[in-house]
Amino acid sequence: MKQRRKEKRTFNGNTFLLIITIGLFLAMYIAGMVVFSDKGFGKPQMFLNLLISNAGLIVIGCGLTIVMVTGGIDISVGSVIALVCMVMADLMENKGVSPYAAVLAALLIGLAFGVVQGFLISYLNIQPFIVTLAGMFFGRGLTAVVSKEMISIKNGLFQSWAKCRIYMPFGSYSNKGKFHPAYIYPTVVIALAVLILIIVMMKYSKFGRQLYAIGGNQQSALMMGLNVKRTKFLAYVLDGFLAGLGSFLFCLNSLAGFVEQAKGFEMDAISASVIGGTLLTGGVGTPIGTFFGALIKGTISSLITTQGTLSSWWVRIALSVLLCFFIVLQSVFAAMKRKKHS
Amino acid sequence: NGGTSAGSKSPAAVSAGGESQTGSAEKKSGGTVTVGFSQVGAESDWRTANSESMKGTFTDANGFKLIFDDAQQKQENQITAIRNFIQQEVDYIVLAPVTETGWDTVLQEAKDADIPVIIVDRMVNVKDDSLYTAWVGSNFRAEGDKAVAWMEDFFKSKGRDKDTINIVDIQGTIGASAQIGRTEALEAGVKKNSNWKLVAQQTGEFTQAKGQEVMESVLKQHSNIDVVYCENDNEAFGAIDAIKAAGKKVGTDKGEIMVLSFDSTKAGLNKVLSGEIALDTECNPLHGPRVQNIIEKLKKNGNVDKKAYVDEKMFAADDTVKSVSAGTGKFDVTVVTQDVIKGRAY
Amino acid sequence: MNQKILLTMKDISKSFPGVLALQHVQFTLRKGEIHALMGENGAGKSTLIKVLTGVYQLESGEIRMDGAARPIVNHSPQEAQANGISTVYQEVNLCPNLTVAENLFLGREPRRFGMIDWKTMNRKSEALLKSLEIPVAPAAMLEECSLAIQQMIAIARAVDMRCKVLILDEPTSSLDDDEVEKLFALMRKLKAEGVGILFVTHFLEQVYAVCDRITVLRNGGFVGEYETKDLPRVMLVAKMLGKDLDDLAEIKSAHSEHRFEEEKVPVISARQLGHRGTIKPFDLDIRKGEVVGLTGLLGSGRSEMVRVLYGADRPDCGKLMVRGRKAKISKPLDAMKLGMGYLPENRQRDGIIAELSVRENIIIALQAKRGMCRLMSRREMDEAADRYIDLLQIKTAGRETPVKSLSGGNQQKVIIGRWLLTHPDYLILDEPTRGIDIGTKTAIQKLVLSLADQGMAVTFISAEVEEMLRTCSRMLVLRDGRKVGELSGDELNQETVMQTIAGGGEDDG
Amino acid sequence: MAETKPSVWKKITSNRLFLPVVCLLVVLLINVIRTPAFFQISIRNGVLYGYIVDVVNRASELVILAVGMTLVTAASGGQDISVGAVMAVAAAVCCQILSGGKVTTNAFQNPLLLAIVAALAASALCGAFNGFLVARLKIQPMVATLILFTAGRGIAQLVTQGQITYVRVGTYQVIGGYIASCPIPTPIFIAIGTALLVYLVLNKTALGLSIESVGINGSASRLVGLNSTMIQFLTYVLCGLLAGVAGIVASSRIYSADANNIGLNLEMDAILAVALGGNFLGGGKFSLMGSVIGAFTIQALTTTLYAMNVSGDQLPVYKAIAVVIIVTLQSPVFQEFLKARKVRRRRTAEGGSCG
Ligand SMILES: Nc1ncnc2c1ncn2[C@@H]1O[C@H](COP(=O)(O)OP(=O)(O)OP(=O)(O)O)[C@@H](O)[C@H]1O
Ligand SMILES: Nc1ncnc2c1ncn2[C@@H]1O[C@H](COP(=O)(O)OP(=O)(O)OP(=O)(O)O)[C@@H](O)[C@H]1O
Ligand SMILES: [Mg+2]
Ligand SMILES: [Mg+2]
Repeated sequence: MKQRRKEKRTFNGNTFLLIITIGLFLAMYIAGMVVFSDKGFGKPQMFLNLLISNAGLIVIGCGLTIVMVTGGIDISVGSVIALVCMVMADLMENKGVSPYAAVLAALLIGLAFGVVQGFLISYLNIQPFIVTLAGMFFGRGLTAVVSKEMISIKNGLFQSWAKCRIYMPFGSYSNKGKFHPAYIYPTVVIALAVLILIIVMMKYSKFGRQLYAIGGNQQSALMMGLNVKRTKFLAYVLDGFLAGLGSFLFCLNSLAGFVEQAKGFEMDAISASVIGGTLLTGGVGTPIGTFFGALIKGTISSLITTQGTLSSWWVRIALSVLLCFFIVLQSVFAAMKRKKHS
Repeated sequence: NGGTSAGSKSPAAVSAGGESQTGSAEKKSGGTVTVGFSQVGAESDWRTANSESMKGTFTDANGFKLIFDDAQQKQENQITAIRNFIQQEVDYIVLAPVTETGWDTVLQEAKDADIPVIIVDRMVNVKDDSLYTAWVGSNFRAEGDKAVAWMEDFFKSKGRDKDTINIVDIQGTIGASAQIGRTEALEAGVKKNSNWKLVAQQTGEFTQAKGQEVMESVLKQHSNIDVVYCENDNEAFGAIDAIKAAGKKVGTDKGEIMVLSFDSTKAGLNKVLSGEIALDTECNPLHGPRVQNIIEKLKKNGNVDKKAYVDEKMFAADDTVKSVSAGTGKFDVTVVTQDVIKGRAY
Repeated sequence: MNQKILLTMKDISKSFPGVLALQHVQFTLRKGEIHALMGENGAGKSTLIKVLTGVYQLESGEIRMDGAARPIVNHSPQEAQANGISTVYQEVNLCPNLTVAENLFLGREPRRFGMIDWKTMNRKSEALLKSLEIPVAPAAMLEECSLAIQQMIAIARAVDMRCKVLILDEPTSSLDDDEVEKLFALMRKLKAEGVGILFVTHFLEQVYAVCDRITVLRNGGFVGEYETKDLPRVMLVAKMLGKDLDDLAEIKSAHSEHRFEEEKVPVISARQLGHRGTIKPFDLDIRKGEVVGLTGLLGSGRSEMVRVLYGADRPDCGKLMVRGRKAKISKPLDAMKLGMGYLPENRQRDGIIAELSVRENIIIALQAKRGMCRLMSRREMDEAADRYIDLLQIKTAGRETPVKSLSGGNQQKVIIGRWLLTHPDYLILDEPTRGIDIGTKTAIQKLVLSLADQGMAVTFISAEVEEMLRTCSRMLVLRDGRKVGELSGDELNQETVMQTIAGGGEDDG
Repeated sequence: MAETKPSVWKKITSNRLFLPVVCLLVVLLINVIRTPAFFQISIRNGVLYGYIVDVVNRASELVILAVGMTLVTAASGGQDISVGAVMAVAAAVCCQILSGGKVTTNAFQNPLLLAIVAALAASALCGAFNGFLVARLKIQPMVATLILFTAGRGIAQLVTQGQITYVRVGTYQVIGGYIASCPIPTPIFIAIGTALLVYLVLNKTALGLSIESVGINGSASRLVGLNSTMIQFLTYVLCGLLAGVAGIVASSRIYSADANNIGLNLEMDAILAVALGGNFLGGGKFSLMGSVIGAFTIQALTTTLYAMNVSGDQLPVYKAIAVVIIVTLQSPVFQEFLKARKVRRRRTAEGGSCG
């Protein structure tokens, strides 16, 4: 008696956006390869460099995605990087601690930030922005307390980690005709492993789905019998841990600790996440999106570097024009999708 | 903006890289040389002058192709840029590092790709010295030492070398090489002269606004300040305003507050001329011709000095102290006149 | 009656700033019974439930399960669930960004090797949805489902959890008769399995159809517990209101007669108006003093049709004339300026502005109509708010109380007040009586008729055909986004309407 | 119902502004103990002189920004992180016009009014750009404003050609300094004037109510006839405009346009001010006064720490601790906890008297 409408949809709106994002990324990268073919943009190493430079960003972006999916935010990550790098450098260079212990310290610092911020946010119900803003101040200030000077990490073992190359079976020929095999650093392997782990967790674990539920409607999640506070707390703890781990990767890339390190990094991480389709209001977002968000940001700056004739201010403007173009395009696609839908 | 783009032709520049003009003619026949330059950013006038100097030197007309990258004060951006330069297979990499530390990995990559790296401005602190070919830049510690030596001589000649001298240090951005060198020099000076007292030390982040804010606060706590040691010109401007607003006088006499500064920008020298800044120690940004000089030498497989300090002058309001000896050498003190200011490029 | 006692609540009290929501309330639920909780809007029904499930902290009193000696306190819905209490709250509480299947299984997802087994979950959902005849795919996003579907999903979720106590707080308010029947069948089945069901509704017929026992609350106080068969309707109503209600059936008779002075020019007339994807082009004329009902099955497009009229959705074909003049309505404000008013169906999403006070919620539409610069004076606002609080008997601690702390029915009244205040010529009411108690419901119906008498044109949508029959002078029937019939005069009876809805009617087009 | 008349004390404590004010007072109290000279005000050179004057004076830009940020937050549930950069743009435009393109000037090359109007127009344009992205294209505020956050200083540098442009004219310094013989710094007038003006506009028109309504429930607001898009757009334009005002004040203080440093990191402080004022960053109901008080609290904190001789780079540590304490005190959960404890204590006391 009743007319039934079967919904036949292979993917929903958010998956659609993700596909658009990936498509735009590919389009941009390929355009770069065509325009700058003479400047080595097409080399496989150029792409791998994108991963190498952004290993830390990918890991930290994953952490941010987790908290952003719950409707929160974490703007302390830049400071956590500075603090972790500084502490690691200080431990290894001034205190003679082994790199293993230093890595442990890095993870513990991240975890500590996660625990404290998570507690304030989920159990005391203080706004995440403010808590992590305080965390940002705190981390940066504490870095200066540890040391005001730059510390260069010269520890042999640590440097060997940083310089250990993993060669790929492919590569490219230089202008002089020499073959250079492409390579990555261990940081990339770690970052990709974390990425896959978090993707699986977000999609296939109870905890992961609860994060989405809370972000979608916290009140409902509570009424549906989820332990909202604990889940949120754990989200921040995990985010803190990933921030610690990401800082370690960052440190392997930069091999130094100093007060001004990674200033503004939180904005990079947040925008990577958002370009990848995460909503700041919560409930929507995937680590895979964040991964592509990071690659997109990397590609944009890579394009500008390769271009190489802009003056400082034009670099900033060009960066944001590309960013703007990208964001607007995304929103136009989203709007089209919405329109078609309703 | 005429002042800056003419940078490469300023007197200071010529003194360092005299043969640059002739060298370029010959370069054209040998094909263009690609230079990748990773600059810190455009955070100050000094930096802008530095960039302009590079751009003015490595022009197509001179036989160069410059790939300029602005890192927006982020080390990680510079590391990425250098990797990019390597993939572009530039002939030379010029690096003005944001920080001294953390260059081991990426410079190793450059070395593996057989690209010589020339460091400008700040030094890099790497385990293996062979990772870079040459360095050109300022010695911030020496700058500080010169200012301190001048101060010692000045007070001696005024007969105040036994009086207590209360000094305020308005530091630069914490962790910047310039801040570290200049602060160290002052602290060493305070240690050496038992009558000097460092009554306050606070960062003004190299900006006028912060310099002013910090000085305002310091003035409310201490009534008998003799010297304000500002680690760049902008901070000095702010400090001077704060001092005046508090109803005190800037100057070198007893009871007045003496302002020392660094950089010697045009604006700074104007303040020296008017007597508000007692001593302004130069920090020269015109590195373009010097780097070109090194590249020319490298092209001819010639030897280059691993480290080349830029000689920097001192500008004072009066000639109480004619020259100072600090560290390794003796340095003349220039008394600022209108002509001196006219001759400045930045 | 020595059925085993499942749950007892004794001497429960709860207060909010300025309100004593519950005072010494008793409630007992037995195994295998359906127990109705009745009371006016704001009587404290939802609050009692929320205290039971740990959404609100208990202030005094005690709760026992299974006749156990030790009282329990649920600190959170999670604990309540663990104690075997499963709940459908009055406002749909699901996550819009998740799929239907996830909403059904959130917190108890089927897993394999510790990982969520999506395949099994979707399969199970499919089966569950099918068994309840909910026409939606498990993989659909919840936010894309209509409110009624969402409500049914919430019910499905609650009943699928194996529980001892099932609580349904006004689950039927947006369901049509078919759905309600399905729900009842399900409730009876659970009852047979020994589940105790607490059921809140404002529909008396439903109470008498399924409930074994009734507990009545009034003004936060406990009135009594009765066997359904011992308590005739009039008595029940009297218990709820604390007084006798004047007869329900009478309201239309006096009025339906002077329906003839039809004016030449309709207030609203739509010609081939439509919105791609949701509503096929339709014609519609509504004259002064007329109450036109829209009826149809769930999702037949009633809401969509009025949204297009009001400009909430921009029509993409056809034209609209207001008082004979062609009108360009591109946004709701245009419609308001032309004298229209629209009470939306989804109160939470489109109606209340939760954190604003009752006063602000009432005056906001009039204020918007007047424009930015002409701020209403404070006195004017207060007077308007007080007038409608009084007229609609809105139960609130004061006019400055945030509207979100009102009971569901009272929130609805606030929104009705908001539109009455703008004195529209044409008022669209999309399920205005949802969640409204029996006393006020009649009052609202009367109000609608008296407004029509004063010359207002009204479009009335309701899930209750009976209610529409009582108020409407003409009814449009929709099916699948298409207008399939128009009934008036003698055709206005239950049977014909049902026939037309179901598609047995001969007049298509 | 047993309704006792709420006592005066209760009325005060239940006021939204109660906690923000208390926090400000506590910060000031710490000063009385640590730096007795904090409240001394004297007249030097014919102007007011003292720590507390500094606090109020230095807070001016922050107050102006916080006002704009409050509106944006209320209407869109997000923050405008580009305000610092927009300040730099306004300053650059203003100084560049005044100096007529030269790096430094000792006389106005163009009328001051023209420069100010142009600067404000530029900043309002920036605000409009943000507003368009947020209100029209429905891009999340933080991301939309990220664009100008990155580009703003670039644009400012483009305007000044990477130089710090100096306008060494006494008249220009009035805005950030003193009017003729008035002992009170001009920025204080500007800040209070702006806050008051915005307050009046919000409360004498329906704008305030509309902003709250749109921020709480955009779709419901549209259905009652409010133009949600327009209102959101307006708040962003206003926020940009106010950032421009703040930019001119900041630039006048140093009589120059320092594209890199004017308003640096001020956006974070402005957001913090909004939160310390007891406002919810997710939008909806707001209190302008609260944000203003929040701004003063932050500046008082900074000045206090300077006065206590805390090293500048370690200052954030203390600031963070203070912020956490303040927001914890204000957090409803914590207050609930306190209340519950009080009730429990009262109950045990009563129980004791009975038994
Ligand atoms: N969170 C709250 N804050 C303040 N008062 C509240 C809150 N929740 C409910 N109330 C008040 O408690 C009383 C009882 O509300 P409740 O929601 O229990 O009514 P109800 O019986 O469910 O009514 P309805 O039939 O309209 O749903 C009402 O007066 C309401 O205003
Ligand atoms: N937000 C939405 N997104 C997608 N489709 C929707 C949405 N809301 C409703 N629909 C669909 O539009 C169609 C018409 O729904 P509408 O709400 O107008 O029906 P209705 O007749 O008013 O019924 P009721 O109000 O009783 O649910 C339905 O098929 C419904 O599934
Ligand atoms: Mg209720
Ligand atoms: Mg409907």
